[in-house]
Formats: sequence, C-alpha cells, structure tokens
Amino acid sequence: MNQRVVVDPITRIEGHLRIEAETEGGIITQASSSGTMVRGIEIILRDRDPRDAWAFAQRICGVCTLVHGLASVRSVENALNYPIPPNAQLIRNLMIAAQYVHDHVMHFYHLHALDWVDVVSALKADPKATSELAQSISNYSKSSPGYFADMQKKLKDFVEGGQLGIFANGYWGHPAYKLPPEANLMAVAHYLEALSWQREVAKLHTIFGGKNPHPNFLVGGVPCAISVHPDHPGRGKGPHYRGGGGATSVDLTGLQKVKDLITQMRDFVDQVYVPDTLAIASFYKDWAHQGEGVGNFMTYGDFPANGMDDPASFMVPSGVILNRDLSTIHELDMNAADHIQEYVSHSWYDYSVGKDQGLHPYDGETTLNYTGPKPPYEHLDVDQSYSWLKSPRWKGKPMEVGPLARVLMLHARGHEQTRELVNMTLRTLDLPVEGLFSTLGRTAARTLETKVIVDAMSGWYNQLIANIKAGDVRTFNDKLWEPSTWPKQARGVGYMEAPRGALGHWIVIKDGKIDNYQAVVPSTWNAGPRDPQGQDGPYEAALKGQALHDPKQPIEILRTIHSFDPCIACAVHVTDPDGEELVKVKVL
Amino acid sequence: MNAMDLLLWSRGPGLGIAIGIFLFGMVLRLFEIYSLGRKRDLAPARTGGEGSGWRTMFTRSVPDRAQFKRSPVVFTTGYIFHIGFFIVLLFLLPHIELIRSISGLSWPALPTPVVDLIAVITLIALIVTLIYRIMDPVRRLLSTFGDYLAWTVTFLPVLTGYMAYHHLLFDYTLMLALHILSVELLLVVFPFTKLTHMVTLFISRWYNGEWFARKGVAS
Amino acid sequence: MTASLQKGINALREVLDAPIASYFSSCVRCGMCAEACLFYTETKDPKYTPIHKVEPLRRLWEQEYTLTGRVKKMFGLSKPVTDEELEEWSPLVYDSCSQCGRCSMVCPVGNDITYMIRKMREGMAISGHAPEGVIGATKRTIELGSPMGIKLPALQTQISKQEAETGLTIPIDVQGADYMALLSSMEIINFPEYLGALAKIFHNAGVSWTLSSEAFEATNSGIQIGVADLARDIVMRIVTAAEKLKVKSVISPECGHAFTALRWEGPNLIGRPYGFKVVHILELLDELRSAGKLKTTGKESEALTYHDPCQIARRGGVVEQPRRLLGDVAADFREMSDPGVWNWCCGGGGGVSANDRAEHLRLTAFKRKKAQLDALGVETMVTACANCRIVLEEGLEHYNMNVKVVGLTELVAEHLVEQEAGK
Amino acid sequence: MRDETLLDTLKRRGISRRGFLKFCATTASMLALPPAMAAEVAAALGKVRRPAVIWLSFQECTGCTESLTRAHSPSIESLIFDAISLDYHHTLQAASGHAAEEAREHSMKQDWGNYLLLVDGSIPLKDDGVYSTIAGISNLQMLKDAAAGAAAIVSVGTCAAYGGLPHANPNPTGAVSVSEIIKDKPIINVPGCPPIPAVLTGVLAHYLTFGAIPDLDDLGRPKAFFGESIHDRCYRRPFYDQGKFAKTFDDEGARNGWCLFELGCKGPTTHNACATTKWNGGTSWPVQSGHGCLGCSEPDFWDGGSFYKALSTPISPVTGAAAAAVAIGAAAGVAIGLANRQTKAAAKAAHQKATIADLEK
Amino acid sequence: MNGLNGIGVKVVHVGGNGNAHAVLREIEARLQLLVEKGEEGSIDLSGLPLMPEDYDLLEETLGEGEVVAEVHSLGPTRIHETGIPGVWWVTHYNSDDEVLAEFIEVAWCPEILLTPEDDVKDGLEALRARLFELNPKSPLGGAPSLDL
Repeated sequence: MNQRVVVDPITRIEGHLRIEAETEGGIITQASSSGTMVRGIEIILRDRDPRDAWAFAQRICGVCTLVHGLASVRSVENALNYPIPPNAQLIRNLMIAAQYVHDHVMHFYHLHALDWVDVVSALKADPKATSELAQSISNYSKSSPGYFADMQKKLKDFVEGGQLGIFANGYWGHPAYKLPPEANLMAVAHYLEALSWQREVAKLHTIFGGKNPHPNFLVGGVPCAISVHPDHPGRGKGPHYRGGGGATSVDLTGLQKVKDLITQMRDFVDQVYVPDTLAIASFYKDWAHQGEGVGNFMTYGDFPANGMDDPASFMVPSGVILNRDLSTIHELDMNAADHIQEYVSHSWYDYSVGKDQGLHPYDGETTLNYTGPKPPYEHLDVDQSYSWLKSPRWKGKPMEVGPLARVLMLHARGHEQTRELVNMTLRTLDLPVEGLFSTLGRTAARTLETKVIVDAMSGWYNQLIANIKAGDVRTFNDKLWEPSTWPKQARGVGYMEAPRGALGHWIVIKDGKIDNYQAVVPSTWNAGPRDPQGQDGPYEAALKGQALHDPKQPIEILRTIHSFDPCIACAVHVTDPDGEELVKVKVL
Repeated sequence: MNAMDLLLWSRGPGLGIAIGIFLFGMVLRLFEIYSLGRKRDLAPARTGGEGSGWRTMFTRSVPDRAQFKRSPVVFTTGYIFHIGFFIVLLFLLPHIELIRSISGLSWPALPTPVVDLIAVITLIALIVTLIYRIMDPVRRLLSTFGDYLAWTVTFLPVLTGYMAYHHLLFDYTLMLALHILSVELLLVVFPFTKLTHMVTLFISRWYNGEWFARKGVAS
Repeated sequence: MTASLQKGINALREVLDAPIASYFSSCVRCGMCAEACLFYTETKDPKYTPIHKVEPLRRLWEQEYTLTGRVKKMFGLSKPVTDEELEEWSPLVYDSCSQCGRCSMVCPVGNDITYMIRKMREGMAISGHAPEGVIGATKRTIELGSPMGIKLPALQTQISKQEAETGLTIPIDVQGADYMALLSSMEIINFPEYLGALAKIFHNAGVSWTLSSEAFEATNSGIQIGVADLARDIVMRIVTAAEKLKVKSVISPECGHAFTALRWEGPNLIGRPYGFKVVHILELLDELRSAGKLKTTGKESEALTYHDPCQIARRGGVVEQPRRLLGDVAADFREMSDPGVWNWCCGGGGGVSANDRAEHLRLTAFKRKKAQLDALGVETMVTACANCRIVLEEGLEHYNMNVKVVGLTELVAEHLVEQEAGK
Repeated sequence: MRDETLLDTLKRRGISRRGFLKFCATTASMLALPPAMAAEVAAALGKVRRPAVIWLSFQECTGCTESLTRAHSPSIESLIFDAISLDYHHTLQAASGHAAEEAREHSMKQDWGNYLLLVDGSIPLKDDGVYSTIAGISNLQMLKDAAAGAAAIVSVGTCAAYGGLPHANPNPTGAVSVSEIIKDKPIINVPGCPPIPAVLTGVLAHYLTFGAIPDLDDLGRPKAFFGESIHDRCYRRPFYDQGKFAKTFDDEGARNGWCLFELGCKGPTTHNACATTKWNGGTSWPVQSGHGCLGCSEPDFWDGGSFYKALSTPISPVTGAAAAAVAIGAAAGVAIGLANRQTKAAAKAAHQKATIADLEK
Repeated sequence: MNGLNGIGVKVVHVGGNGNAHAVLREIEARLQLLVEKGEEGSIDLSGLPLMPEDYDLLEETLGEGEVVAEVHSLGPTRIHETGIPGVWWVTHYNSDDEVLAEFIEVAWCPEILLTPEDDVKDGLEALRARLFELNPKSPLGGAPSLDL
C-alpha cells in the first residue's frame, strides 16, 4: 500500500519543520523536508551597522544561542581583516565549547531521549537494581537505591496525579522501546539531573556574555573587560562577602566560577552522558544500520589556537568527505564561487537568475515568494517548491554536517583522542566502523565529540589565566572599531562549527552598512529540500528506505530526524499518493 | 503610539525633519539677508573696518561697565541663561555623544550633578527673564508673540531634560522623547523667530563694528 | 494708499539693505537700547526705546523681504504700514532721536539702530511725516542756501567785523588755497568769533586757506530730515565750490552733523569720492599742534570740561584731538562722566533743535547733561559744535545753571602766541 | 491532582510548614511585595490549584523556552511538577504531530475558559500568514482558537509582546504581536530577548497566588519587574553621575566597571529587572559583564539605531537630510533673493527725485 | 598554571549608593516599634539595590550577636542575631546554596525559628506513637489524644 506520510509538528526541536514522505509497504521511498516558518532576518539585516549584525543573527536560534552571533562577528572581522586579542579568542573558544557541552547534553536528555526511553516503564523499575546498573557503568555519586526510589516516587506521584503535562500522549509502551525498566528509570532520573545541571553550566556564558540564552558578543573581541590587575593584592572579607561585587563579572570570583563550571561539565559528561549513551546504545544496536543519509560529510573547522586566519591551528579541521571515503579528504574554499552554492528550485524564494541556478552566498538573494497552498492545508506539493529552507550544495553535492561529520573528519585526519574514543565505542557496542554512518552513529558521535571538547576546555582556561598572570588582560581591539576606518567596500565570511554542524555567514559591507547578508546554517545543509538535480537533502536521504513498524506511531522517523538535532520548525503528516489524507500520525 | 515609539520617532525621522527645517530655514534667512545687498562706502575710512568687524563680534559680548549698572538684571540673567544653556548643551555627556555622532568632534564632559545644578540655575534665570519681560514696561512693550514663543522653546528643552534626568512627571523614556521633541521644536522654530540671533548677531556685530571702525571708533 | 505714502514706502523699500535685515533678524527685544537713550532714561517712557522707533520699518522689511512675511501678507496676517501709523511714529523718529548713536554702541547683538532711524527718516520725510520745524529748515537750506536763511551779504558783514577785530585778512574765493573753510549758519549768526579764531590760528600757523562765496554753509538739513536727494544737492554745492577753487582740503566747522554729512555721507550721496580731503577743524588743529605750528601760551585757570558732540566723537572718530588741545590751554580740565564715545547727547542733535514741537522733550532730556555737570562743578563747558552750543546754552538757561559754554577753536585762538600781525 | 492545592502538593512532597513559610517569604520577595504580604501569599497559595498551561510557539527562536529552562527559583522542574500543568509545549513535550495537537485540543476542551495561554514568537499576517504554519494551520488561526478559551494570555518575549525581530524594519512577513490580534483577553507582556526566567516564573507565581494578573504598565508589562529602568538600578549608575565612562570595551574605564553609556548602553530607556534579578541565578547580567544594554524588553528596540551608539544620538544619519535641507534652503534662498532684488529694483525704478514740495503732505 | 592564586587581584568597587543608611534608619524605626508596642516587622533586602560597600556598612554597623541558627527546609536558611539584640539577619538559600531572599527581621525571635503549632500537635502524636511502640502498656500508650 502506498501512503504519503506527513509529519507536522515535530516537537522537541527548535523551530518549525515539516516532512512529507512517500511510503510503499511501510518503507519510505521518498521524504520531503520543509521548513514552514520564515522571518526574513537576512532582509531585515540589510542597511544596518555590521557591528550590530551579530545580535540580529544570533536570534536565528535561541538553542544554539551562541553560534550565529559568533559567526556574524567573524564574518565582519573577516571582511575588515580585523584581528582580535588572544584572550578574546580563548574566551570565545571557551564559550563555544560550553555551548557544545550544554547543547549536546540537553539534546540527548531533553530532546532525543524520549525517542528511546519509556517514561512509564520506569515506574516498574526496582530502585535497588537501578542503583546497581548505574554503579556498574559509572561512579556518578547520585546512584543510591534511595535516590532512585525518591525519583521513582516523584514520577509516580506525578503520573498518578493524572495530569501528565509535557509527558501527555507519549507513545509509552511502543514495541520499539527496548530498554529495561531500570535503564528507563536511570534515564528519567538523569533527565531531571541534566535539567538542573544545564542550568548551572549555562553560567559560563553569563560570566563572559552577561546572559544565557543570547549572550553578548563584540566585533573585534569580546565584551567582557577583565577586572583583575596584576599589581594589586586581593580583597574580600567576612562570611557575608559575596564576591562578584567587582567592576565586571570577569573578576577573580568569576574566573574561579568558570573553572568550577568546567569541572562540573567534565564530570557530568564523563560520569553521566558518556556512560548513558553507551548503555542506551547497547540496547539499540540495530539502529547502527539505519538512517545514514547522503554519505557526504563536510566541516568548516573551528576552535582556532592562532585566530581564524590560521586554519592549521584549528582543533576541528575542515574538509569534505565524499561517499564515505575516509581516506580522501577534499579541501573546500568558502570564497570560491563554485564550491558553496544555494539552490531554491524547491524553495519559496525567487532568484533573479532563475530558480534553477545556484548562487554563492556573496551573491545570494532573499526574495520571498510563497507558492505553496493556502493555510489551512493538508499537504504540500513536493514536486514544486515546498520549504522556506534553501538547498545548499558543495560543488553541487548535498552534504551532511554536524557531529558525525566532525568525528569522521577528526578520525580521518588522525586526531588521536577521537580515534581512541571511536574505537572504544565500536568495541563496546561491538560494531564495525560502518556503524558510524547511521542514526545511532550520529547520536554517539555527538557524545564523543562532547567528550573531546570538554576535555579541551581546561587548556584554553589555563592559557587565559596564564595570559592574565603575565599581565595581558586585553579582550578587545579598538583599531578598526570606527566605521570611518573601514574600506568603502568589503566582504567576508564568518564560519564556525556549530553544535549542529558547519555554519557560515557571508557579509557584503558597503559604505559602512550591510549590503548583503546570507547565513547558510547547518540545518539548511541537513534539512534543506531537493536541488534542481533532484538530489535529496540529508534528512530526506536518511529517511529513505526506513521501515515503519506502525505508520500511526512512526517513532522511527523521529529517531532519525532527532539524531540530526534539528534546529528549525517542521511538520509531518501522512497522506495518500493522491494527496488525500489517510491518517494523522502521532509521533513521540 | 507608546513612549518608545515616540522616542524612536524623535531620534529618527523627527530629528531629520527638525534638522532639515532648521538648516533650510537658516540658509533661507541668510539668503534673505544678503540678497538685499549693501552699497560700497565711498567715504575714505580712517582705518580698515574688517578687523574691527571681526573684533566686535566678540567684544560686544562684554557690556560697558556703566551700561551694565543701568540694566543689571537683563545683563546678569542674560549671561546666566546663555552660558548655562551652552554649558548644559555642550558639556553633558549625552549631548557630547550627539555632537560626536554627527560631527566626529568630542571633548570631556562635566560631571552630571554639576550640569544638573547649572540646568537649575539656567531655568531660574530664564524664569526671571520671563518675569522681567512681563513686568518691565520696556520689555513688555517690545514683546511679541514670537518673543514668548522663543522663550518657551528655549525653556522647554532645559526643563524636560532636567525632568527626564530626575524622572519627574513621566517615566524616563517618555520624558526623554519629550526632551528630544522639545529640542526639535526649538530647531523648527529657530529660523523663524528671534532665535536666529544666535547666527545673525555675528553678521550684525560685524556690520556694526566695521561701520564704527571706518570712522575710527572701536564699538 | 495715498501717493505720498506710496512714495514713502517705496523709499523704505529702497533703503532696506543687508545690514538692516541682519539687525532685525538679530534683535532679541532685550530692551537694553532703552537704557542707552537719554530720551528714555530721562522720561522712563518705554515708547522711546530706540528699537521701538523703527517698528514700522521692521514690519515693512518682514512683509517685503522675508518668506514668512510674504506668506503672512498673502494670508492677510500682517498689519500694513499706514499713514496714521507713520504719523504716530513721527515724534519717535524725529523728536526723540538725536541720531546720537549711543544705542548702537550698547546693543548686545550689534544692531546699529541709529543707522536704521536715519534710513527710516527717508520714508517718513517723503511721505510727509517730518516735523514742521525740520521741514522749514530744509526748505530754507534748499531755497536760501542755509537753514537759518543767511546769505552772502550777512557773511560779508561778519567777515569785515572779524577782520577789524583781528587785524587779519580773511581770504575769500582764493584759487588754489590749501584749505577751504566752511561755517555753520549758527556760527555766522551767533558765534562769529569762530571766524576770527580761524584767521588768527591759520595766520600764526602759516596755513593757506580761503572761504568760498558760493559755498560757505556747512550744515545739511537734508541729512537731518532724511531726504537723500536734497542732501545730495546741498553737499554738491560744497563739492562744486571746492573743486572750482581747487583746494586740497575742506575744513568742516564746529558742527556735528555737518561733519557727518560732508565727511561720511557726502561721497555716498553724490556717488563718487571727492577730489579733496575733508577734515574737521579739531583734526586740523591737532595736526598743526603736533607739527609744532600751533603754539599756545597761558592756560585757563578756571575748572572746565569738554562736551563731546556725538557726530564728532562717537560717529566721527574725533575723540583724542580735543583733549590734547585742551591740555595745552586748560589748567583744570575735568572729564565728564561717560566721556568720549560714551558721551550723552545735548538733546538737540539730528534735527531735534530745529524741531519746535520737541522743545519740551529736549529740555527734559537735558536733565542728563545737567546731572553730569552738577556732579562736576565746573564753570565752563567747552565743546566743538555750534548746535550743541546753542542747545546747551538754552538748557543751562532753562535750568538756571551758571555755566559758560565756549567753542574749542576760539579757546585755542585766545591762547595763541602772538606773532607779527598783518602778513 | 488537578484539584489538589499547592499546599497539598508541597506537603505530599514532604515539605514542612517552615518550608512553606520560607517558600512564601521568598515568593513575596520575588514578587517585590512587602514582607508583611508573605502571610497573604501563604493563605492564597494554600488554596490555589495547578492551572493548565498551553504554550504556543510562532515566529520564534526558542530562546524564550531556553530561558525558561534556566529558571532557578522556582526551577522549571518544580514549575512543571508542582505549580502548573504544562499541557502543550513544542520544545519540551514528548508527543509530536497529531498527538501533540490532540493534547492541546484536549487540554483546551477540559479547561475551556480557565487555562493560561503562553505565546512566544510573533505572528505573520502578510499573505494570509503563509510565513509560519504549524500542522498546516496559520499562526493567526491557531492563536485565535487557543485564545478564545484562555483565562489570560502571557506574551513571552519581545516577539510575542511587541513583534520583536520579525517585526523589525522592513518587517518582511508582516509580523505582529499577540496584543495586535487578541483584544478581548487580559494579556500580560513579559518582554525580553529572551525574558528573564525569574520574571516569567514570577508572573506565573503571581497568577497562581492571586488568581489575577499583576499590575501592568502602559506597555502591558508587570510593574513589579518592569517598573524601573535598568539605568536606575544599575550598579554602575554612580559612575554615570560622576561622569566616568568607558570609552572603549577594553580601556581602564571598562575594566573598572565605569558607565557604558557612551558605548551605546540603552539602560536609561529600558525597563527590566536585569540589574536586580540578574541572569542565570544571579551570576551576572549584560552590563556587569561589560556590554551595554541592548534594550531588548522595549518595543521596536531592533530599530532603535546601532547598539553601539549612545542613546542621545540620531538613529539614522542626519547628513542626508541636512544636505538636502541646505540644498532646498539655498534654492529657496536664491528664489527669494531674486524676488527681493526685483522688489528693490522696482522701488529704485519708481523713485522720483524728491523736492521740497514732497516734504509737505 | 591553572590556579587563580597567582593572580594579583584588584577588586574595584563602585562605592555604596547610600541605601544602607536608609535600611539602618528603617531598622531603627522598627526597633522602636518593637520596644514600645511589641510590633514585629521585617525588611526585604533584595528590594533595594545594595552595593558591596552598603553590605559592609550594614554588617559593620549591626555587628555580630550571640545567636546563630540554621533551618533545613527547601535548602538551608541561615539566621544570626546581629550585635543589636532583636535585629536578625535571615538569609534563605535554595538547595544549590544560592541566595533566594534576604531579610532583616526585627523581632523577639524570627518567625521561621518558632515551631508551628500544628507541628507541635503532630509531634506530640508522633512521640506518643513512638512511646507506644516502646511500651504499649504505658498509661499513655495506645490512646494518643490531643485532648491532653
């Protein structure tokens, strides 16, 4: 039986995304990914002060709340050839890293876990056995039987209260849930632990950026003057001394807090996140063969040691892997007109050169032209335009970006810790290396890179402290601050590895104002629609061939889609090939 | 329209319109004045008048002592409100920032409480000026609607600025918007009232100084 | 609108120029000019505030020469200038303004109000709003040659008398003399000693000079009433005579407005520079003095002071010369308060003395001079303007003050070192 | 559980009366109520029931939700478990697709007239709202449907409260705030980009405690949190008064915590609780870290000129207007100058030489 | 290298804002009320922005008293009597030891330290229950009653 499956809304993501999929005999033959919300930020950015752009761009996303702000700042700095002080670079690295750790853990527990963890099943767990399970995989301190009993009671009270709130209507009891009750209880406990933990570690952004979400950034450095002075003795008194009453939040207390937060992050990753990933994955090894996607992977690289002009100093290298071939890494050029291009053949945009041509972001255009059905509608015409996302391509090829691409790139480039972690994981799960190209591999890669990044944080922190001790407290370079010092025309690209993948902002500056601004975001690479050649985007490709156990409970779709950690608003419905809706599918 | 909209309007289109009208008006006024021309003086001068013209532009700011004694109130309040107005205008940091953003020039600011005190003194001087204008027979006779309008539009920016700083009457946002609007009103009214004296007095003093100097008198 | 008003307004349109436009644009109605005007200070009547006296002119300027005024006029929002108004303003423009120029010195924005009143009189006179007395004087000047109606025979009589008194020849119509002297009719009638004094001084100093039978009268009522066309005719008589005699310089006599008319306005009235220089007699005396050609002996012992005629000091630039001359001849010179360019007018300049209707006001204004003199306690007041002299004497008499008024030239002449006579 | 009072819930969770007293005292403090009101808070909280809450996300970036997860007191988990019943929330809820929509519809039906509706994101009105749809339904339609049964609406974040970023010039999608659409329900605006979580939880606590919306200012914001400007409560305010200003982001002034006015701080015209509540459990806040306030809790703050230009400067350059004005002024000046010259020339032409006869009227 | 101890630190304070004086005045007024009329009251310190200098001044002026107490419920609450008897410093923390609220209480004894009457009643029952467990035959055992 042929069915068209449409899912709308997909929850536990950022934004609004919709997927329509053809199925044949319960197997997806073609999926179409559609972003259903647009704000026109690129249009809004025109004619504004490039120094302000980060704040606008940052609001592209409140989850990966840092990345667009930083990419924007880097694009302006690249355009103006604007160097920043080493301390600013270190603080940015720390902030990016903190974003990764925070975001990946939250994704795992709060956005992704409920695809694998049956909350209701946890009620049946034996707290003592749960404690034993927990202690067998980690030395995390909160693992006593009493702790799990309390947690279970809390859950029980909640469920018995009859009002399930955010847990309402979950497909609890679906056969695809494979975890034993004890593992479910442990995961639910860690769901709550992670909520409280993330609240804490977000404070690293607050110290340097003033708040989280949406910490502040600055073209030319970071907006957090360091208020310690090498020549003066410390001060502080009494039991009521609160600290932090200094001139800025980056004072002695603040820096000590940063150090504590790094420890807190590392402890949680080591003792909870990594063990939980491995423990849960061991029950879902079949997912190491599903949801692969396009098989092409791309990274831009990030975490510079010597500034953005020295890609060789990046901790995460850049490159392109084609057709799973880890032995050949292709170099990419962000400025080359034929490398990165965006297509709109299936998007609700117009190009002045015609809808079938690709445009490099410098020449990119944002002209809204909705041609879809008038709401309320049941389905989209996926042969025509069907998304507010464009289709970015590298040399005409679709690319998957994100944790898996990075881990593969680190692995292929010989990053030792990554290799160890990957090997350990494959060994533990008893999987071949091909198991990485999958939904499970994608989720595991996210965990592994979190470990790599959290381990690197101390190094940047120590370097920052060493600089301060040596008397270097510079955080901002004011040389090119005034627009009067700028060339009449300039253009640049700011790129970074966002938690969800390669992110680039291209800016064209004219007379001190933004002439054109184009952001090509990770979820556009992954969730974008088909291109003029009919090549699927990664989401679409990853869903192709997926078997649905029960089209009414397509948990499989959510697992694969969530493994990408979508950062857009989407929706999926199920309709028949003629467009007539058969059934609306409930998705967990 | 809420207070923030009003503020944004006043800082945006409002300011553009006001500065536009101001400059339009002032350029027009200068054309009006100079288009009337002036005949060349054929009488041989004792001394060249130009230098004295320039000098009088400044010396006329200082009154003759005897003259000062005759109208101490006018002189004193006049001095205070003019100097006070310009200190507040030129030495309050936000104003310096405004000037910097338009012209690129800047200089150190005075501490805000000092400017605040000067604003109060300026307001008092302006009020005394108004009372004197109403009470004194000469000023009452001379005064036109334009004089009271000019007084009002001069008084309002200082008053609203003071009120905004002290959060009087309305919340700061609205008060700041009103302050900026009052300045814009000043700019709009400026070219069409006696406020033009701020510019034309230099022309007048030059003519006067030059005329007297040709006759050998330092005016 | 009557034809005369039409003419008047037309005249005002003609005289409105950039300085006046600037002055009106600058006026802040501060009223400080009132305190500079003795007609206000002695009456405390606000209508005598100088800038108020040109209000019709201001309105006309606004209506004719500004965009806002034109717009207002188009919508009928402005009051037109009428005969009634000008009539009302006549006493303000003529009776209460001696053109002394003091207000022009104090105006903080630099307005030359005196200049504006002078220009305003052009419109007032031509539209028939000048006072009878001034009209009469002007008529006499034009028709008879002098405001007091003096003709050549009268002068000749005085010349003979002075020749007899001094034993010196008073040259007349001498071609190629260095200096041509002028007189004011006041001098001819009331102070003929001035002529004798000149003869003595020039004789002693060896200056070649002459009078002209065609143009001996220096005063110019055209300037006072404010009709440029008439003033030009009057000036032209002197220019013609001087150029005919080919003199190098013309000496303006002890008369304030005559100096202004000849020295400062004349070339502008006739539209070309003169072929000769114009000097005031005090300037010449001071020149001779510094050249060592003016030797005096003995000094007046009684206390005396000097009254600066407005047109000679403030509006003429002759301030230091009289003081140097007095230094040679006076032992007890006392400076009045507000001396030099800050002097107070006698109250009769600018045609006020010829204006019968203004007599009461003029005498009221004289209180200022009275107060100055009272404070000084001198017996003699020296001055260098025949008109001032007359006005001062009338004022002194009116207030029963025992102060003598003398002309500076005569005083100098009295102290000349005598040389052999009858050269 | 829906009928259980908050006191019951807390008791069941083993919280003592002292604990409840403490809870009430801290709640009163958070709501900026006088300490004596703690007893009233206690009495009220002893009776309230958990209200159903439906959270709709429209043109948003999820920053508001992320912010809520950073709430410290009460934390999001205690909020979800103890205080409210969060029945629909895209980012947090387990269910997707139709199941999610069904949960929303069920909750709306069951609590019709009583639930709290929370909205983040603006609503695009242009072109029939095609710029943002959920389940094929335009945001406008979904908002209207959900608002009809709400007891009150909380507009979370500046986008929902005032239109926010999508509303910024040139507003390509015709985005508007909730209050532009819904006119017949009490609306509490909790602006901020994102809003301070404590403010949002405080508003919910107030609603829970008193069953009514708090006192609002003329922009619909709770006065307790938005009553004062950032500037007035700023720890750097003394430097403003002393005239000590950071000139760049990294000079001695910046390191000594001087006032950021010159660097574009919008604190004086921004009403929010950042300076007192601070961010992320009192860790810091933008000005304390060293960046000026962006003014994010005010309407149209995106169009308020550069974030780095002082509040007293023009939003847009005035040079263009100035040049145009000078040019027009000069043109008009030339015109009136010519007219003036013509008038004068005419007067001169009309001049008839004056004679004595003219003097007599 | 990663230690902070090596960094010499200048803590720059921005100076008090005078609010400490206002608080001290209010304490004085409340203390007078307590003495004269027995009225108790408290001041919410988070309602006023206090700079570190203001805290210093408050602490220095009030001094340290004799009583220190800690309540553990929903996180700790720390209480100490200041050097001015009758003036108590009450700080509520959450379980992460972050300050939730801070009060100056002017009272004979801070309210949170007093045992709630209901708790005493519950306590009496609980004690009787325990006694009964120890010795079911005691005259009080088995028949716990609040009537006593």
